[in-house]
Amino acid sequence: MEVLYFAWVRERIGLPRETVETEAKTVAELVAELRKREERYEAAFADLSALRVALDQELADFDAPLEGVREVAFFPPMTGG
Amino acid sequence: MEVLYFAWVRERIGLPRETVETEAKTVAELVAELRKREERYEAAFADLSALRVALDQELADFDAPLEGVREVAFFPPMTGG
Amino acid sequence: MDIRVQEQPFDFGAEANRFAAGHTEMGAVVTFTGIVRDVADGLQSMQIEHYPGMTEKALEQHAREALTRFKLGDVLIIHRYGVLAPGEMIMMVATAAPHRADAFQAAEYLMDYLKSRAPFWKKETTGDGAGWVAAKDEDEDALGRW
Amino acid sequence: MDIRVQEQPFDFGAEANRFAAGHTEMGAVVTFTGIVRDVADGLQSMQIEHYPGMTEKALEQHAREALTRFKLGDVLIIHRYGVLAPGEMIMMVATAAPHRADAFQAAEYLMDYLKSRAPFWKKETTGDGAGWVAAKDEDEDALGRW
Repeated sequence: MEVLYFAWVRERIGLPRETVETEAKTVAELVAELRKREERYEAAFADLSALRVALDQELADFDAPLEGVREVAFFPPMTGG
Repeated sequence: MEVLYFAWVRERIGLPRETVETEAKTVAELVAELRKREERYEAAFADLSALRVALDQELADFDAPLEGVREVAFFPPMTGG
Repeated sequence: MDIRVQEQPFDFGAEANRFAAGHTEMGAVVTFTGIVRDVADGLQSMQIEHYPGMTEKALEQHAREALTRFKLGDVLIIHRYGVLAPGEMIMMVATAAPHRADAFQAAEYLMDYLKSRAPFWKKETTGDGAGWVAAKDEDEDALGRW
Repeated sequence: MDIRVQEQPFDFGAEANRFAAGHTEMGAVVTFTGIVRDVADGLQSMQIEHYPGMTEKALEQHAREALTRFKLGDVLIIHRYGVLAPGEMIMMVATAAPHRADAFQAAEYLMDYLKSRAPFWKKETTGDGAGWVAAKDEDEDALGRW
């Protein structure tokens, strides 16, 4: 599964994307796995209310299922316009 | 007193402006005087609800006083923009 | 504040660029442009009559009122009179503000007042002849929100 | 419908003119332009990051939704990414409609969605360093009206 990071999430984790092998069934389970990895992931995912997630380039919720998903992206609230 | 006509009011009366000698105290009195003049004035002022009036280039009501006013204009509802 | 009542055409894009470039402290610029629309599919021309003197005064009054009501940096209004062909631009307003809500609201406010309170009258000529455009109730009603 | 996500600058006036000229059956054209604002009086640059692929999809979705919700003839969206200087234009939207209410509402709708639902993130660099721009509650709240 491709996992992408943007804005300060990318900066905290230190890379823009990576391939992750996971059995996680939901976004929340994937986040829990990532947080256990290293301090930088723990720092990036500490406050989920400050994060947004997209599955295959569509905004989704943290309890959304990952079945069939190829691309997960984590980022802060958007500031376009 | 200068009296100006615009749009179909101008067309019905047949002139864009004229100087009127009057003792009328209000717009309504002036309109009553003009209506008595000729058929074309009667036709132009037949339906006051379809008319607007400006006194010295400011929108006003038909019961507004004419004292001190130099320029009266009659026209249909505006259609700018 | 820049207000122009003129017979000759104006270059919408050039005016919009000049207006926007003048305000680096403003984050939001909104423009509105009115175009002669071929409604009945047979419009030959539109004639716009106005009240010289009062027109400029009324536009200036409404522009000043907009600057008072909204947090605005600047206002531009250009309105043409005379004979226009379908597709030609009748008028434009532009507003610059620190934030988008003020820029949008001020432009809508100016348009609502321009429609019903600035002394312009439109006459359309089609194959069937010429007729004055009637004022719309919805334009009068739109003023109620301000 | 014309949607562009690009690094290079665009000519707001030229785009506005081209957009307006393409629609003689539309009486109303509204544009919004966002400009890099020197808020703290010390902004050196603004960096805009985006999510290639998702950005285009999200903008297209919102443009299609606007065409469904409002009586609209056309929509244009241009949004830049990369490093911008104060005074540079970040983005523009333009809407064309038979009547002004639809053109205004569609432009406001698009801006509200662009602000909080299109995957762009802004980082400001001042003399004190660089920081990500925080999303505003009022921008999230603005979506409530649609």
